[in-house]
Amino acid sequence: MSSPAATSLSDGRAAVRSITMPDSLRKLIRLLLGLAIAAVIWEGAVLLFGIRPYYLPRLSAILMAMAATPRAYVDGFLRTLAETLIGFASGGAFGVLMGVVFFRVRALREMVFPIFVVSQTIPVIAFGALVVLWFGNTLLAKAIIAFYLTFFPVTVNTLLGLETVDLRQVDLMRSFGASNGQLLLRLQLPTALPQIFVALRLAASLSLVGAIVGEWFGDTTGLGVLLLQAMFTENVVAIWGALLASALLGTGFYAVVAAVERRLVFWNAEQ
Amino acid sequence: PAAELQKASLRLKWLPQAQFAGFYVAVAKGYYKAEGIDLTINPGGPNLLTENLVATGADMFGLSGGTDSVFAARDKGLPIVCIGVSHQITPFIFVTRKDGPVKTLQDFKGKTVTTWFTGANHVLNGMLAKEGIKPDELKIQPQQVSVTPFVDGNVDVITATYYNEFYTIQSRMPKDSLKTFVAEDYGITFPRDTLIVAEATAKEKPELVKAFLRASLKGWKDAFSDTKGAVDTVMAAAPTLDRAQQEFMLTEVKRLMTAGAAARNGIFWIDADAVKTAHDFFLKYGVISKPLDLAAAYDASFIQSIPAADRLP
Amino acid sequence: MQAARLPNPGPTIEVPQAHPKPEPLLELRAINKAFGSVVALSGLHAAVAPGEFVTVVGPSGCGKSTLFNIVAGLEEPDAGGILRFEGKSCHAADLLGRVSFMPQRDLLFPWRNVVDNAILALEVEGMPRDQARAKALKMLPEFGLAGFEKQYPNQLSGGMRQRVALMRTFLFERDLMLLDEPFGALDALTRAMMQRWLLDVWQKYRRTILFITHDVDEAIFLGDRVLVMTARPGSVKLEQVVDLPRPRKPEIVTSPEFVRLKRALLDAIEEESMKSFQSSIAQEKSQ
Amino acid sequence: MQAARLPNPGPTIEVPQAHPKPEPLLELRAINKAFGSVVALSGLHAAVAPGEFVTVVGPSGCGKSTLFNIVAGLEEPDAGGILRFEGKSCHAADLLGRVSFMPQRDLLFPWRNVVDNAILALEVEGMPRDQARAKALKMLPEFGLAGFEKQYPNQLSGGMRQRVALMRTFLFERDLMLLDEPFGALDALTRAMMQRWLLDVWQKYRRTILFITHDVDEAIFLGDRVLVMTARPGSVKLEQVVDLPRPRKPEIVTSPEFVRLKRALLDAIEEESMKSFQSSIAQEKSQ
Amino acid sequence: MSRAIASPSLAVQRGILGAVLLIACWEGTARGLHLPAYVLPAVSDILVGLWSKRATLIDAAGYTLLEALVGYGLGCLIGIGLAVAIALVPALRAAILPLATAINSVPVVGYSPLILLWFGIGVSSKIVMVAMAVSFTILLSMLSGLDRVDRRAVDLMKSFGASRFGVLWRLRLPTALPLLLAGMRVSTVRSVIVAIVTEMLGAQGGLGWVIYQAVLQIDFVQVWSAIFVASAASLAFFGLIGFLERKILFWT
Ligand SMILES: Nc1ncnc2c1ncn2[C@@H]1O[C@H](COP(=O)(O)OP(=O)(O)OP(=O)(O)O)[C@@H](O)[C@H]1O
Ligand SMILES: Nc1ncnc2c1ncn2[C@@H]1O[C@H](COP(=O)(O)OP(=O)(O)OP(=O)(O)O)[C@@H](O)[C@H]1O
Ligand SMILES: [Mg+2]
Ligand SMILES: [Mg+2]
Repeated sequence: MSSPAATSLSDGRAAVRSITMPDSLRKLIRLLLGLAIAAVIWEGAVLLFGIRPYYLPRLSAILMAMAATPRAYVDGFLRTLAETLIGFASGGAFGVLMGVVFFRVRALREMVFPIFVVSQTIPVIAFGALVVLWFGNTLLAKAIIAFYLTFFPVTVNTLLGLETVDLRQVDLMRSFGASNGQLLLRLQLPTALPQIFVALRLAASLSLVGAIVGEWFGDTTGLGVLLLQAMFTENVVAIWGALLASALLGTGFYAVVAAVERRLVFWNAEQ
Repeated sequence: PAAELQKASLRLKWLPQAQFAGFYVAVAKGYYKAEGIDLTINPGGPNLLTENLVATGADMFGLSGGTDSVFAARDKGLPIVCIGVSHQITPFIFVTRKDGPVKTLQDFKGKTVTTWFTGANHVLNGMLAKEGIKPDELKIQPQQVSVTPFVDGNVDVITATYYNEFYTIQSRMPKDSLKTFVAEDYGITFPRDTLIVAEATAKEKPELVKAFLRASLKGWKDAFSDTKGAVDTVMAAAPTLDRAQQEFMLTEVKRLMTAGAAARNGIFWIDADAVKTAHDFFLKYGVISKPLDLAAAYDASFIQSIPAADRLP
Repeated sequence: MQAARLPNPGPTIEVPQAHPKPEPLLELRAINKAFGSVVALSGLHAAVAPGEFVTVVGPSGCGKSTLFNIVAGLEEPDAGGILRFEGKSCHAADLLGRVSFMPQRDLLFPWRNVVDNAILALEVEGMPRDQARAKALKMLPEFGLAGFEKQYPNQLSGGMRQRVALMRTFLFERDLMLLDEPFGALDALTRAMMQRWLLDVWQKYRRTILFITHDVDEAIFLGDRVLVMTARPGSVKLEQVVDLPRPRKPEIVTSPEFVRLKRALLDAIEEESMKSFQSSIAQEKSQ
Repeated sequence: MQAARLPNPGPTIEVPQAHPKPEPLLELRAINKAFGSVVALSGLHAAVAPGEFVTVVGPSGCGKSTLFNIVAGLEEPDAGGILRFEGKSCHAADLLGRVSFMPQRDLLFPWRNVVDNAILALEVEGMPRDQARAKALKMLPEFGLAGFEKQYPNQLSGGMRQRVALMRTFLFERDLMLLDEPFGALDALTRAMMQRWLLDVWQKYRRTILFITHDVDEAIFLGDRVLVMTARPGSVKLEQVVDLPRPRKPEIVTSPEFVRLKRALLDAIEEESMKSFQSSIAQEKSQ
Repeated sequence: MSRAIASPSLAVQRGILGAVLLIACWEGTARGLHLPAYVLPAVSDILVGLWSKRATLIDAAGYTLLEALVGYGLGCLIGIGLAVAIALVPALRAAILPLATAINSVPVVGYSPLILLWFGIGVSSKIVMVAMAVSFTILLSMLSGLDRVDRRAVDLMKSFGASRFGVLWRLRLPTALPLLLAGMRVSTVRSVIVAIVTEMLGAQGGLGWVIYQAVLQIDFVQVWSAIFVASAASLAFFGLIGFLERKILFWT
């Protein structure tokens, strides 16, 4: 984008920020406060009701265990993050692409779309071993599972979004002599963007599921590995540690996608 | 020189833990490199089958389930060969409460017994068969990850490995309150944790296989002599593990790996008699559909080619 | 100004010689258009002279938008009709990109600000953005949009949105402009403002305009000539020349001359609208 | 019919004694309403006699809907104003369920067929469905909906949907009916049909009606009295009694008397609309 | 949408063509390259295997479907209940929604160890997992459905004297139905998958258990047979809800 639009965007942003900053600060404080209260309730309930640690350990015990081996959690977090991101990005891109292709080529859509639906009824975990067989013990293998879970909702929503394009707007563009490419870039994709982002938010969670499940097939690092290890050594504290770490990753990633959505789909936000 | 290193991977049967300490030590100390192998250790896990990954060439070496799974794989036509056996005696035991209703194997009748269907079930069936008990006379249930149902008294008999669940149970209830049933007491042995390679590897790269065994043996011997250091090495790969449990595990694993024929012939020894007994048992109970060529399935030539001194613990 | 042509009984009218100007910009002869079993247009004749402001009224569903779609090149008429543009016979599709078309509703893109919406057609033509923007910025004050260039459509009032849409149409500089009920969604008061403003702009740029409306007052107030269409299948029922002087003041709507024209048009419309109302009820009932 | 009350300069008008009827059904005095910093209504006075048909016009955003929301009980006016209904002073909330309110747009529920949409208010009142349906079925022919009772809204034309919404309002039998631009979404021709039909129905049932519109012709054609509102903050600028005889024919819109009334109203509106047009631009600009 | 309905037969023909082509490709690859079953079994082998093990597979599918259906029903109830509670008591929104989002952003599989620990390896743990996965989707779609209501329609109802509950029952619930049902349709497939995945982590029966066992026995034909059955079951479930959706939402 050239400068005028850029300035206009940043202007708008600055204005928005100056208005919402105290608001977002208040939100942050409320969030932290909420977390603190939840932590106190957790700690208190375990102590008060004498819940046995292998059912529910104390929060402080979990945090201490995490602090004891920080590298494991940091490495796991980063590794899982990488897999999630690759799967998410490729799944998102492929999903949008297939959405556009299906939108354009009706015959292909009718032939392939049902197969896409069926593919989504296959439990990943059942053919995870096949992924290892085909793609080895690599980061790629995990990313592919994340990809597999991600692309479908994006395809569906892209298609849905493209189909909500106002035919009168299409006619308007055509009356200007617009080509198919111009139609797609200037009208159809922007129109579909809000719908696409709804799917991307969902995909953010799903790609993390894919990465974690993917790590259950013989990987050495990752939050999924930590989770599995904790599960099979019956180390409940470590289970919760891995769970908290993936909650952090999941919520964070979701928040980032939602923030990007607010930035890009600014025209939809105000309703 | 690094350029001449042969890349290879070892697929474990389970997640990283002291059960596999020797391999990790050998990697850490460069024993594989010294033999010209650049070895990667790939963990296993639920829903992963070492036999399958080795047969398809995804991994060159594998530490597979046990004699039972080697038989099953051969029976299904998977081209794998066993080149060594880790646990010379059955690693599973059946645990009950001393003050509970189960005093003898006969008391299993009508009781709730949980076990894994990954091989331990065969051990249970074998023991029951020796006592003339039919499996449908008791309630056999799949065993979940946790020992909590047993500790809470919801289950009468639970399956445990010496090195893992037995430890967890003991951490929850005193050892002297437990009673165990051991397969060997009933005259059966199921050697487990077998090292396998694809048939093609065995045929085309016998030197590589031997080199792998030599390096692994060195690693294990080091692990046995310095258990603390070995556990350090394992925990570098899986830092969230519980150190006390891992040390216990390594001690137990050492016992299993150096028991029976291994005491005389060294680690990874293939005890042809034990294999044959197991084979006949599985054939009798329909676990495998037809008799197998045991010489083809268990190739002891590799381990035998290594000088006895290097093998003995 | 041309002489008033009074109600013509038949649906088909011979037009050419009535126009003193030698060459109509647009000429339609015996245009038919059917959608499956629905015949939208049947035997439609019309001609528009360069620089003329022609308004079109007619009952809902009579085919006004269909007519526009044909002239904009979006829809081909059925075989047999003749379509002439700038003196040359052509297919509808040849007109794509050659007339500037403003459909019913403003149809602004919510993700583009005022300037970027206005330059949409220029961008499609391939003009570099900066150049197009500079051009649009110069035009803003005339459209009452000065200072609003960075606003997004959701920050504009209905009247301003319409002006942005009109500006987009104006920036797409073609000899013929088609405006399909551009003020349909506005309230009567804003609408009156917009009408006066449109006349100002038109008088300045003198483009040829074809303008659909449902509002008879609007049709008379704006047009050099009003075309009244028949109920479906649509054709031209009446061509009414509006011989009111320009510039026209708002007060004109209560002048006797205006009221007389309105009476004549309302009678014609009333007749057609009764037809279409009845047939639409009959049709709905049969579904 | 009351005597014509001509333009009154101030925004606040003393109303009571002007009405010959002893007791207005609805009376508003010095009503103010602010939304944060936006003052929608300020010092509004108005009174409606039983059985009267009062139409309300005014520039967009002047507070007409706000006024209706207050009378419908949906919004409380700011402290200080007086609201009297059936002779008794009351809070706005007391009016919930006591006037029948038809908002802008038809707002039919798509999952209910014609009859079930019509009886919505009766159901809320607690009337058994069968009884309510029977009542509605009897009324259908009068609303031009005979035979359509089982249709769903998406199977109806715009005009029919409006009639269903009106029927829903009529079935909720309250002395005062509030109609907020009920014909706003219709095209001019269907709209003319609906106006005539509404007058027929009103003459039969003689409910008191308060009717918002943007269309001056409509306001005069329908009303006993037209209230012109000022630009925001809204108050009553002018009360124009319409002394045209009833029943009124469509031709009346071109009668000199009608044109005279229209002129007077348009002048008043013009003034206000200029104000609101300018202030809306200023306001938008300042955001 | 309307275009799709316009030529259903052609669409169906193309769909079938697509399926046939895929199966032909699969069969061709498996047979042509002589792939062993543990890499990719041929479709024909899978179908034969499926037929020969039909009794076991049907039992297992019944077991899994039971878990999926009960969990699905429970999840729907919880999701709808929470959404309705939020609609009736707006103050609850600030309490429930952030918590729900946080819990939902951890993959369901992440909870499986704890759920297995708390509820055992029987049917109940599967039901809880399915209910968890389903209830969030339903809560979110139901809530956005309830929020989508036209304010002017609410005002209309209020002007008739309707109570908060009256508005909810007569207006907001019907308004929310389309989004709710869309959420329910998407959840069908997830419910079956979650049941299967949880079964694979420890169970006493079901398709997931069959798959797990078959993997251990290196019986990949059976793995794929079970997957086929699972797909068919999810598709049927999906189709059923889709059918109900079209029946219920006659007005869209
Ligand atoms: N693409 C189409 N397919 C089928 N029928 C169509 C199509 N476009 C228009 N029609 C039909 O042709 C007739 C004329 O439609 P058109 O939109 O031209 O009417 P109009 O005069 O513009 O009406 P309005 O005043 O309501 O805008 C209508 O009956 C309409 O239903
Ligand atoms: N709930 C609200 N909160 C804030 N401002 C409001 C609210 N309701 C109305 N307003 C403001 O009050 C003013 C009057 O609005 P109202 O809807 O009554 O106008 P109106 O006369 O009905 O306009 P129109 O003719 O466009 O329907 C407007 O400026 C509007 O923005
Ligand atoms: Mg039209
Ligand atoms: Mg209003």
